Amino acid sequence: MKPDVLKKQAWKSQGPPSDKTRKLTFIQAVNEAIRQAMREDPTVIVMGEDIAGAPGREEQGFIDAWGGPTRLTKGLIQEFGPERIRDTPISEAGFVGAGVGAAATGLRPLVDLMYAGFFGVCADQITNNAAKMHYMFGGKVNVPLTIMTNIGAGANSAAQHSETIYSVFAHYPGLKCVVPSDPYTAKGLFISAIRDNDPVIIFNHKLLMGMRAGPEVPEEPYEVPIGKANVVQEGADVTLTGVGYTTQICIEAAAELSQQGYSAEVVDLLTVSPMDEETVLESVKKTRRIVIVDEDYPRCSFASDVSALVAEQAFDYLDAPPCRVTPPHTLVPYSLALEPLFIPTVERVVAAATEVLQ
Amino acid sequence: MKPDVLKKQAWKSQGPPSDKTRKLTFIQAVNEAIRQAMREDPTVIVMGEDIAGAPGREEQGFIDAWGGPTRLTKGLIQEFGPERIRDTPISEAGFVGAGVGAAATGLRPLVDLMYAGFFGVCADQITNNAAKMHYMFGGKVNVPLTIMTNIGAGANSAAQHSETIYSVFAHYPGLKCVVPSDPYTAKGLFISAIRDNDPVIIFNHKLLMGMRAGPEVPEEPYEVPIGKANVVQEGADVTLTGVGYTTQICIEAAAELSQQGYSAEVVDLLTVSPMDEETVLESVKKTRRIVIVDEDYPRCSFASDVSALVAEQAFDYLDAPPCRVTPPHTLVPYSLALEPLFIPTVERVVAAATEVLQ
Amino acid sequence: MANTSATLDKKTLLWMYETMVVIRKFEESSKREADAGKLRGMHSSIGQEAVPTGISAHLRDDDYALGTHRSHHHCIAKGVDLNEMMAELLGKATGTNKGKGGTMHIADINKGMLGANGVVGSNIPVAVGAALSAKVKGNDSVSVVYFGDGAANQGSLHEAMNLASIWKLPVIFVCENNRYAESTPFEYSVAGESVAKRAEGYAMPGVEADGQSVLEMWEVGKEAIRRARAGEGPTLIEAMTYRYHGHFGADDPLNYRTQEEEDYYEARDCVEQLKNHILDTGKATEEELASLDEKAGVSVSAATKFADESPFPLPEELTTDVYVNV
Amino acid sequence: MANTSATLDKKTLLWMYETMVVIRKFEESSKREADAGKLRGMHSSIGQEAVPTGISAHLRDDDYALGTHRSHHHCIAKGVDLNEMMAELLGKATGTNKGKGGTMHIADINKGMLGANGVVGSNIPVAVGAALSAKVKGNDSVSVVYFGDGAANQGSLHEAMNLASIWKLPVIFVCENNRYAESTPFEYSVAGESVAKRAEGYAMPGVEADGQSVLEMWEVGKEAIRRARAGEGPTLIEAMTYRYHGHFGADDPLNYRTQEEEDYYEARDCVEQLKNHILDTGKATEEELASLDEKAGVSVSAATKFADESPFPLPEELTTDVYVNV
Ligand SMILES: Cc1ncc(C[n+]2csc(CCOP(=O)(O)OP(=O)(O)O)c2C)c(N)n1
Ligand SMILES: Cc1ncc(C[n+]2csc(CCOP(=O)(O)OP(=O)(O)O)c2C)c(N)n1
Ligand SMILES: [Mg+2]
Ligand SMILES: [Mg+2]
Repeated sequence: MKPDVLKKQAWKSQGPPSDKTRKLTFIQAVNEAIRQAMREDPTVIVMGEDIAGAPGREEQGFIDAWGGPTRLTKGLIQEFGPERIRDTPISEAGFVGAGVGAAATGLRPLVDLMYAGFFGVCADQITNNAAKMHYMFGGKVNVPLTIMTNIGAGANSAAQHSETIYSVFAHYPGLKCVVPSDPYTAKGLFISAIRDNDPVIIFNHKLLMGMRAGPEVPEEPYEVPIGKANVVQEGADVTLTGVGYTTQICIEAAAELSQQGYSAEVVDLLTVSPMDEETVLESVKKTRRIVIVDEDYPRCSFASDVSALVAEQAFDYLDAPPCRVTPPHTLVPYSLALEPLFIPTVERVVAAATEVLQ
Repeated sequence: MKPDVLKKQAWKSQGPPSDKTRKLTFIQAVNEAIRQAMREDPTVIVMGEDIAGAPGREEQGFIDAWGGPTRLTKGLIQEFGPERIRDTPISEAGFVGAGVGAAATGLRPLVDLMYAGFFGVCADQITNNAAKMHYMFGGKVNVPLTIMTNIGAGANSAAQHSETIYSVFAHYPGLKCVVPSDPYTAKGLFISAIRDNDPVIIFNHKLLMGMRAGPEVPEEPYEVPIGKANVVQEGADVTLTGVGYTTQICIEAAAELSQQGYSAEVVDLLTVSPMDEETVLESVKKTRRIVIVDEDYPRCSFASDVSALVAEQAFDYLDAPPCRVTPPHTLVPYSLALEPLFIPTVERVVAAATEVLQ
Repeated sequence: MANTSATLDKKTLLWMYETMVVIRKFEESSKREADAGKLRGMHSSIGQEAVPTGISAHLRDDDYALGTHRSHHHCIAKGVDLNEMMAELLGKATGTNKGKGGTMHIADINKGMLGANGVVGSNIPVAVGAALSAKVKGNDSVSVVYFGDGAANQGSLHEAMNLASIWKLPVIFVCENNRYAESTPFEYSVAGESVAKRAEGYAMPGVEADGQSVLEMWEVGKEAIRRARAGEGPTLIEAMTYRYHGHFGADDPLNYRTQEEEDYYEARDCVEQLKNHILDTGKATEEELASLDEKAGVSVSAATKFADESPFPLPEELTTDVYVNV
Repeated sequence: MANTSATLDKKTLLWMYETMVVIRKFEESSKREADAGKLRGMHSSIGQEAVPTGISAHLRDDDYALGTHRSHHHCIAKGVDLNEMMAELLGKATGTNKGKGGTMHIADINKGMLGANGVVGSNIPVAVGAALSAKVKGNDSVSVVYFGDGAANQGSLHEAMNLASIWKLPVIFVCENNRYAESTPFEYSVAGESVAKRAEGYAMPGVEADGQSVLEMWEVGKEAIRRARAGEGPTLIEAMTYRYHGHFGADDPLNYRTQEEEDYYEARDCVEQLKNHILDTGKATEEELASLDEKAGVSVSAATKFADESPFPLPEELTTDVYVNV
């Protein structure tokens, strides 16, 4: 999976496509992305539980009661109506499967899977149909399906509602997986994903939802390319890689490290599959050290992939073994006293970096 | 996940527990394991589609029509009856879930999931209930559930019926995953799994089913410990790790390498989760080179884990970067002309070993 | 539905009254704790007290109950200790689950509470397994699984009903139809607008019951559990009920339902109804009931105090209980 | 079921006859190829020809059909090219799927064949999505999904029926009840022993039909497809049929069913029945039918020859088509 020439160009260096930029929250940025994608293409529809809310009660004066479990789709039903903003029963296998079928027959469905852990009830549709149809059918059918889902611990929701399991999806050839790290990348990745002709899953971390930081968000639609990592911050001594929320952890850790006199390069991986191997390898060949920060479970994970990639393809450049900062091989605990110990923290990243820098 | 003292003892060195050993096929060995486990413990039951066959037709003279899709359970219903050998409808979420509930309330169910890819329709029961109940319930409920399932390409069954996706299961804390490589390990791992108090998934490779090779199989019940790899063959120049079917590939590759004058150590990993890190590290610290052979998809995989482990914890011992021999990031093709290109072969392993040996 | 309340003895009536009052007070207290920031993600069961209470009146400790994300009432009705429950909500080491599960996962195997479950529909097959255990072991325990009207559209229900029916397992499927799944009205999401009616396709009785009447719940529960214990197979009960609060703390239900509708259901409040029935039939006096109210208040306060004062789990608990044996 | 065969024109009757004969000969040929080791894992549809034939008589290329592991008959009835189908079975580059999918995954979007599918029950929600496409785009295409009696116990069917019903989607759910799922008899696995009856719980018509009578399949198909095109919503059809062979090549069905039962169904063979009907009603002569038999034989032989002589895919095809764009 070599990134092609196009992907080699750092997309950030092209600059924002407009001067009309605003500080939006992550939610606002996503909402705008979906709205614009729906305006530009009438085949885009959205499905999910409570993505509008109070379905069927327009006559009683109720509409858009929820606007999505995390309000990502708020206000869309007023513009696009219930045919395109479609509330579903709690039948994920049913409506994700319907998303696959709709995608294979000319629509571009965006389907909301409330939490990534609910993958369990619709895994067949994602892994056996969405991921495989294009290949099994000899390339003759496309499945331009986008799934958006919530990930992450930090809200005391316990083991079933706090998973960050993009590694599972990335395991399957045929799926693309992207993880926005701020409002800017969220808008761009949503637009790229919806326009993409392959099934793409977008993983939104709970803790980023209210976030307003990062680059300002241009008004018009723009793409953040799928398959391309972003060097958020250049550095010379050590590479810190983050995904989604952990990119923010890495940025903070880099600031602390700089106070200790170390120059850390922060790579925001952004796409879990296909992985941008080149950007990671280039960075680590320069810094000769890497700390991989990820909130997903450690076994058979994206973090393992990055570590293995660097070990295998930049072996001679490394001054220290690759180092992963992930949760331990455990589930997400409920207690306020335990949950913070699960999530990678700035302190743990700084400590790991300091160690590889010895 | 450090292997404890017990696991450190190489179980093979204890020798077979009996002189009464036979050349059994993989199927026979598994069948015997299940039979013995059921004899020794009346709470062991088996559930699955067609595990006996012709259910409800005893009166018409039909019984045990199939004995399991791969005949692993043939003849058991005659001894244990339909209460304990329970044919199911095609409702994997239903009967795997029932397995979880039965396990949590005092039975030791062995549930057959015909192919690992059917995980899709019952993933919720495995990942959200089986894997999590013990933890979420504060350690107060055990789930001694065993799932057996088929993996592997090589039978022209195309993308949905040929997957080797143990990496997905190993990703989830709370699950144990074992992969027998021959009749001897099959019998021992089945007995260990059924007796184990955690949920264990046993992955049986299609191509091993008729196999009669490997150590002879003792008559009485014995355990192959979960969490322990086995050094099948000692060597000095390079470590080859295999899992299940690829262990056989490694053994053959080692023979070829020896003809070329290289001494390869073959490690049969046997347990995918929890991984026996120690045995791998010991071996690689000795040979200073490793080729990791695995048929699962390469991304976020067990092979990545082994590579990352070695890179991170044996960095200073390595004379060459770790090397993985896996399928490319693609699905399993149907055509007789393509499928053999998917599976790791002896030639590819020998080539990889030769390269790291340069 | 024949009203057999006349046949109900005082003890049962008062147990049901007290149980419902305890549930309500527990939920009021847990809401206060949530509002104070001590827990998050709580789904209040206020309004639905009668459903598990009427059913649980027939259950023993060696019967199983399985719940949902909204399960405090199921747990209390099944006899789970209030102190341990409240401690669990606050993530304390003394909680039912040692603080690891929280509000959506309360379990107490000794009381037969096999766990609440945060994945909608997920527990339904698990309940079939508990019933299978009873059958294989040859005892007469039964398994009750609660789920919402929203959960009725999960495939797991249908697989489970089919399995339980062909194997004649002692399962009671109890749908708490509170008319909403989050903001999604029942009449939108459930084709045919009846969960009970679906039972017929699986050759099992499907009974619709007034979930605001604990007497009616007691009645339908009695027959379903009798059937199950007698080896006659499963029953599906659709209990028509209502949640008074939003789906979770921050949800304002008036965004999707009317004040009139809320008033209608509150006017038929299950606790009030039972109170009136007891007083009308002279089974107990105002004072007796008031003393039960007070007793309930005392136990809930004590539970809250116990929870507040309990220690948090130690850091090493993060990685214990992942496996029984490593 | 009113027998309207009298109203059926000769053209339709002969198309159905020819289609069924082609299916049978195709399956005989593919079995020979399988016996010769050129393909594995084939599930023969012999005996079930009438089901998709009667339905497909009402379908257009822009209608969708979705199948199962046993789907050669669905594909042929939907008009998929025989040459490309047989080439696909042999894993050739000229196959419908370029040799990548094989017997369980034949698809041809131009003919509306949206794919066979090897996971039992998996295609049912996908069919709902195809119907949703039609609805959103505002055309009158319909979506037909075939599945077995065994698949009826997958939760996906129930989720899909509910969705299709509440959204009034143009889906026709066709259960091919051939009485067995592998070796598991229908009467063991399906509680209530009727798939059609389950439709009622989802507020849609559930029709049981004689799947050995193509005339009856034509009849029930006509009404279901009319309903769907008219926006009146989905229908569930349970077609009672029989597979003559084992579940797959190596399976001996006499391990789980009687010779009498086989004889009973073979005596009611769908091809023979239609033949007799055509001759009895004088819609065509023996000679006309014989010439269709021969024509079918010729096309199947040609397809087999085409497949045999076609090249295998090139090695690089292993990794193409994983993504549309990388
Ligand atoms: C599989 C799954 N999908 C979605 C959710 C999110 N969710 C939690 S509760 C809920 C509504 C459940 O409605 P219902 O079953 O009627 O129960 P109620 O909340 O009314 O008690 C939803 C959609 C979930 N927890 N699990
Ligand atoms: C989810 C799933 N479970 C099990 C299987 C294995 N399997 C393949 S066909 C089959 C029987 C299907 O029976 P039915 O639906 O009646 O179709 P039929 O074979 O009779 O046409 C089974 C169990 C599968 N392919 N997918
Ligand atoms: Mg509800
Ligand atoms: Mg069948």
